[in-house]
Amino acid sequence: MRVGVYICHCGFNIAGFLDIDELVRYAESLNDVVIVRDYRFMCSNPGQELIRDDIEKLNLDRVVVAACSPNLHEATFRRVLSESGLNPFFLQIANIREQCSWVHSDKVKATEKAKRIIRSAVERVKHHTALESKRVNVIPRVLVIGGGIAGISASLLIAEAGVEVYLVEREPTIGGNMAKFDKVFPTLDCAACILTPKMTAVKENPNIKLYTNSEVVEVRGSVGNFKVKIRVKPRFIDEDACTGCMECVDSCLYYPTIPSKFDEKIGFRKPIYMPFPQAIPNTPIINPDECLYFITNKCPMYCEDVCEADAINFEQEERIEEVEVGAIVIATGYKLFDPSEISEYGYGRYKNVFTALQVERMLNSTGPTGGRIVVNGREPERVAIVHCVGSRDERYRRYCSRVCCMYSLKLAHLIKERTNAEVYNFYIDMRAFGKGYEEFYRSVLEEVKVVRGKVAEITDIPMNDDERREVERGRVIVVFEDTLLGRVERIPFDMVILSPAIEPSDGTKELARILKVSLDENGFFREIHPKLAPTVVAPGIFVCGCAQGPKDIQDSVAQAESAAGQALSMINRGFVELEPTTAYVDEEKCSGCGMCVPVCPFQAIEVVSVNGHVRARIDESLCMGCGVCAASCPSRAIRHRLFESETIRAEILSLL
Amino acid sequence: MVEVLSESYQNKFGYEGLTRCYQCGNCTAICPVSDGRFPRRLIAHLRWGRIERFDEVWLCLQCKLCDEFCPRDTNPSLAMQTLKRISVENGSVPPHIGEFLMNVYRRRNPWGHSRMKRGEWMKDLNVPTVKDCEFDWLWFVGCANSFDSRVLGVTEKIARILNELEISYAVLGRDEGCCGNDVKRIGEDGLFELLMEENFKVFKRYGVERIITHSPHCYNTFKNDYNIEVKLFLELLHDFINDGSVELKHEFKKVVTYHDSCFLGRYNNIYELPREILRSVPGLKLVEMRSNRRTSICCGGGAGNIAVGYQGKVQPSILRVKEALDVNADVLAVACPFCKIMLEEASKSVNCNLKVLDVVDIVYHSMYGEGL
Amino acid sequence: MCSGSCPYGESLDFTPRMLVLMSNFGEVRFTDTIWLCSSCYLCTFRCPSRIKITDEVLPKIREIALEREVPEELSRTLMNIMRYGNPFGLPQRERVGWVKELEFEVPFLEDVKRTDVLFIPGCYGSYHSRCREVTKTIARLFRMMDLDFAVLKGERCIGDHCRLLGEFGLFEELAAKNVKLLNRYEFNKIVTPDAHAFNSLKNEYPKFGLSANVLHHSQFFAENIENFEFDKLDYKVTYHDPCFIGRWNGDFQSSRIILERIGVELVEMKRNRENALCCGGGGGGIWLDSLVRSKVKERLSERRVREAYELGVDVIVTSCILDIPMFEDAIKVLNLDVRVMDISEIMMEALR
Amino acid sequence: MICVIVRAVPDLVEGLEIEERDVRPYRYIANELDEYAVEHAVSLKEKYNERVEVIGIASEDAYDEIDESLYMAIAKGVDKAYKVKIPKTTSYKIADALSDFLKKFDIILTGTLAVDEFYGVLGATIADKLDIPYVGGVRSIEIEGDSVIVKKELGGGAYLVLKVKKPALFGILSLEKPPRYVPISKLRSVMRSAEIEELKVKVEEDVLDVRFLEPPKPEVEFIDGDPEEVAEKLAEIIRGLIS
Repeated sequence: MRVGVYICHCGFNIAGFLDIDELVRYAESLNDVVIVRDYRFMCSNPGQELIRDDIEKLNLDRVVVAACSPNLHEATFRRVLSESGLNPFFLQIANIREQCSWVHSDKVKATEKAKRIIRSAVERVKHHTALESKRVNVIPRVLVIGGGIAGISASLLIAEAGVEVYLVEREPTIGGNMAKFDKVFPTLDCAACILTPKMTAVKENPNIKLYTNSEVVEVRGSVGNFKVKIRVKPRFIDEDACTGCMECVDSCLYYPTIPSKFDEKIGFRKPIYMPFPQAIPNTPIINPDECLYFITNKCPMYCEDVCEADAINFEQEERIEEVEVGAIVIATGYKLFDPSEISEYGYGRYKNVFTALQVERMLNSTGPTGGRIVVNGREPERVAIVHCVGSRDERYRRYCSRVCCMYSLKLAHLIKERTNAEVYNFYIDMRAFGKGYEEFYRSVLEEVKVVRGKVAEITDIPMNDDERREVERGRVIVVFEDTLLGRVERIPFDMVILSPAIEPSDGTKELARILKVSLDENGFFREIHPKLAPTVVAPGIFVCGCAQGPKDIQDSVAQAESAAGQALSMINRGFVELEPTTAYVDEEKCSGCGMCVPVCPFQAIEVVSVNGHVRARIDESLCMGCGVCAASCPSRAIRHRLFESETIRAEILSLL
Repeated sequence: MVEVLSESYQNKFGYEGLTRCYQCGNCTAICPVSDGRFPRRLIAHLRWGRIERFDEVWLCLQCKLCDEFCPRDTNPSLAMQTLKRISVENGSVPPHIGEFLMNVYRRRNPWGHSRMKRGEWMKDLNVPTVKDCEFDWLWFVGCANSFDSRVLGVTEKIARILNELEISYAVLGRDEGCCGNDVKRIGEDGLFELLMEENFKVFKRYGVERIITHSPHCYNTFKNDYNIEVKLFLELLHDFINDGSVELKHEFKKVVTYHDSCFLGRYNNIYELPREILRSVPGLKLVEMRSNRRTSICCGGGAGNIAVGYQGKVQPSILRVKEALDVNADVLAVACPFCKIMLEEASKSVNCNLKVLDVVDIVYHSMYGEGL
Repeated sequence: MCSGSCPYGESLDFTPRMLVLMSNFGEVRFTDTIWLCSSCYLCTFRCPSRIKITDEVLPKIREIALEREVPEELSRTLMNIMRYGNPFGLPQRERVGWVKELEFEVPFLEDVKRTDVLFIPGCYGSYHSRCREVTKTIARLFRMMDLDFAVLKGERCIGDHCRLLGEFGLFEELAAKNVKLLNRYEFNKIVTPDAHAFNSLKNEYPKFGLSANVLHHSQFFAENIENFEFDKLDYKVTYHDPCFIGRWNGDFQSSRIILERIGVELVEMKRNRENALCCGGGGGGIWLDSLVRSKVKERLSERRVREAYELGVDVIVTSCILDIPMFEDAIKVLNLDVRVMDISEIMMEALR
Repeated sequence: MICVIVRAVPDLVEGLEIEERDVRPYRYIANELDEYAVEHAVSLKEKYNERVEVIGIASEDAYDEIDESLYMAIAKGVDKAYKVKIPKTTSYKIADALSDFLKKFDIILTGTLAVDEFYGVLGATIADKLDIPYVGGVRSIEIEGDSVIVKKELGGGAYLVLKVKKPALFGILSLEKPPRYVPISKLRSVMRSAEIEELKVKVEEDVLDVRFLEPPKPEVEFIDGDPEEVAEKLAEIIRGLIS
């Protein structure tokens, strides 16, 4: 065998720490190694050229690249091999950056470790066999999960390219959280003016099949070929027949006493309701857990009487629809952290304390107060907005929720505009990072007071008579330290708005399980690489919007369209290449015990009868090469391409 | 006293830079006399609309150095002036500033000298007064140049130069008041207006249209607050040197460094004029100190501190003298009587051989070969 | 966050935040408001960055302060602890003086060598006349349970206050002595009514080689509540969460279980559980009364008693022995009509 | 009620013009110690909410110039200002003339002495006429019921603390903190709005002649020369003095 070893300096990342000359000398001494080269950036064009030349001139048949993680450039170097006429799988990457130069402090020992890593790669690569990539056709349809602004944007872009989209939304209407807003920063555009045309476009686009009040319950298959089950919950009103006249809602004899989820529980609705007037589909919904017909069966059913379109159908039942798609876009968005967990802020205990979304609903002209800010029945005179509630907090959510600074400033501006109240913003760091944000911040600074300091406590326990009077007026006292002045202050407020952290929507974990993708430490979908593939979660599964991490509308839309582009690019190509590093069954050894079937996370294995013998069979288009089956097989009948026992043994032995 | 203002607090203070401040602390770090409590922290107080008694505000010399370093054009010095104004309005003024203001109010000069004696310096000189001649220019002598023995020599030299150049000028003599520049910087706007009205009345009585002055303090306020035509004596000198009317014959073989007066430099952007004059003196070697031009530090005489001396722990004048010594200068040239007074004292107190001379002194020496 | 949370925040010259900054920069400045901290742990508990302000930052600065300027009352008390092993300056043999006041005999561990429950009343429980009543009540309850328990003659001050005051040397000395003594004998668990002693024994003494099951008496009684038959008491009570039991050791329930079992009407103060207000006695606060009085408008104990009184309760129940003198003093100062009882005392009352 | 007596005195900074039978100041100002008395009265007003009135006494020449000081007193917080024109006269006559007006006050303050009255008897004389106690050299005043507690300076840092029953008259010598500053804008607005009531009192003129007795000039001799010479001469002079 003729092995070439290529050691990358990676600028100073590797060469600044490891003794490259020593590594070169060592690699040259290894068996079968015919050439060792080092270069500043092996992944660059001249670096690749080195390998190409050597393969041609020195007739190499195996290549080891000692560089960064294979996640980054394995594909690059495989391409180099195949362009030079070598099977791309005759490559092994020795990771001497992430596993060596970056993580150690002793240069000599680290160099020693790098030597071992290179040696093991050389030994391993000799066992590599030639593999062929397989092509799988891509079904030219896309599933979009979540109908917020990200999901809508992605769906529209894909549909406009002529590709069919299934848009699945859990709520009775699309629009997501953005539909709750009144205005958006930094331009102070009306949110509805931006969103509702897009929602209508979704409804009207023939390429989009909209499933509201629905959930994805099962996903099988793999990239290019997913089989998806969607549970469509009954709405009890026929969407096609309904004209959206709202007569049924008006006629319902139930008083509007149920806290509306859409109105963040500050508004009330009936059991039959439309979340908001511009909802898409423009059809009310009946909640069977609240409707008298379902609970008592003793309802005069005025709604049915008044409906001239005969759209009301109490007999509707839940149904499961199955669709087949080539790609999936996750756009499940976010929910707010529940600030009642922070007991010192008294959310839920004091009538004066609201979340930012509640105030968004108050400010919205279609909201429960018709756009008026009301606390205890009157307009507030002094309002506090508390940033970072639960965000950047080791006790609750450690990450920065990114949008709170800006939306808090926006709320401050809107409240100032509507009520002329005195507004205080309490921040820890003001993060105005986007285009036009700093300018917005500056303009808001002219009208509100910003205080640097995290609010410690919101209380109604007065310290003196002045405070007692304020508390009796229905105010609460906010205690904080102005850290710029180094002084602890207590100020009474009529209204306190908490800007809670953004966290993944309910059901994110469940969806991750269904899609077999991983979540990051904060519960958001984990992208493959933050820079190289920020929208890709797994082959054929893309993520956008707040499902991937907190972000504002601009970024959500941009990412949604990027995810849509990824999906379209795949569909346009028509096929995907599958990694050939799959498992296969040695039918001689297989006893057909079926141990492997339940452990496969991709449902790729079934037990079939072959020539009268029961044998396991692996559908290699579904296999993702995780190796669980190979490990579980008691008779070692399942083997794994590129991870044969001999290969791994050679790798391990040479490490020792 | 604490005042919480709910509405339009910025208008009330008449200081618009307020909301622009993002509390970076550049101003505090750069301020040579700050003890860390101002200006940043006081701007935060202003932002809050909470005004209390801040004694540290009187440490501020209104030298405007912080303004040069402010990334947001907040003009911290203006904030300090605003706070001083509020303090003055509330009557909370430290004794030394109160004395300064009372002296200016009662006697029209910071030292409390008799007004009768304002013209005494010209007893033996042939200086025309407005009462007895026609004139083009009014020479506004200024308080320091009229009273303080440390700079009277400069006044006499200016008089001789003006006379010899046959410039049509006159002085007000006993009728001259105080220009009020530092009164304004202290924030005593009432007194400033009083002085301004009075000065205008006097100018009108004698038909004054144009003013020459040597003091940058007078120059600044006449130019920016009175809006009257005013020329710096050094400008005049510069013109005459350039057109050859003034001949610099005698060599001045010294290493000279020039200290920028705040009111010439940062307030009025005059950095090069005195330097050009100095360069035209034969034999003179001009060197620059570590902080010069925009970043020059104050002498410590501004904002009412000239009469009793700067009260802070850090004496900027001493810092300045040390800087001059660092560049091995023989002479520290100044263009402001206040700077001369402060720096001369500092130079004596650090006990060094550094001579503090006005630019006029040097030019005079070069013209006549005497007077040092 | 920390500074705003601090119940004495407004009276501090240097707020907790500034102390953290100082210890980061390594430049320490302080005034005598440094002694105001009563180690209620609110700042530490709420810290979004989980900085151990009460346990680490503050004591380290206090350690420096101890070398420079110590309030007179504090130096006297620390001297007493050093010389006599208790803050009162009373003789060591008096520590078990309360045993003689009982109508039955309590064995000494020094004599019996082994026991089931080792009862450590702590300095206040041993010397302070009002707290001694609690100690005796607990001993009687143990007796009713037919418990095999014993007390120590030779124990020294547990020293949690010394640690929080930055007197690390003294704390280490006390801890070493106590651990040495404890390790000489056999016992299954330690029960103490002193929340501060409890905290130190549980969280700090293991560093000095103690490995014992430490229980607070409220926890012990809550576990053994089935052994008692109570008559329903017609009291309206409120429960004060001691900082060291509640916030810092996470036990909000034990005393409430007992109270529920007794059947009194329990009303909660506005600041309860993790937000409870400190009695002001911790971190040496109990010895610094005149300093605290000179620095703050209203002491924490007064604030707390007033808060409880406004609920219209008959009894303020607490489970930390320090709270009793603190609250009773505050009640006298404010001239209120309300009783303060330890959880064991209310148990005893319900048993009669 | 508190009354402060403020006298107009020659401004010594501006100097005097000495004539044959008169001494003419260029300018008059309020007596400094009387201004201190105003300061004390205003702090008493702030502390105990007492009404404070001020009466300015000035000669014909100073009659206009006293206004400024009275307005300044009003700007500081005095409730009412009067002024009286007096001819050249002695303190005894002034006391005679004012005693009627001053009867209604229970605390009367004035400077212990004035630059034109170093023997400091005005206060004492008035007190005598009113038959009330007088304390001079006062540094601080506090009211306690119907008594007044004053600190009297004894010199050398020593104080005497006295408790005096009201009504009483106090001669002020010093202040505990420097006098407050009055913003000129406030002063000017007071000048526009407030009025000074002119008190018509008949005062007898009994000073006819003011003469300037020039003190004999001391003989001063400057010794020039280098240190040795100077020392020599100096030694000689000292020798002469001793022998």
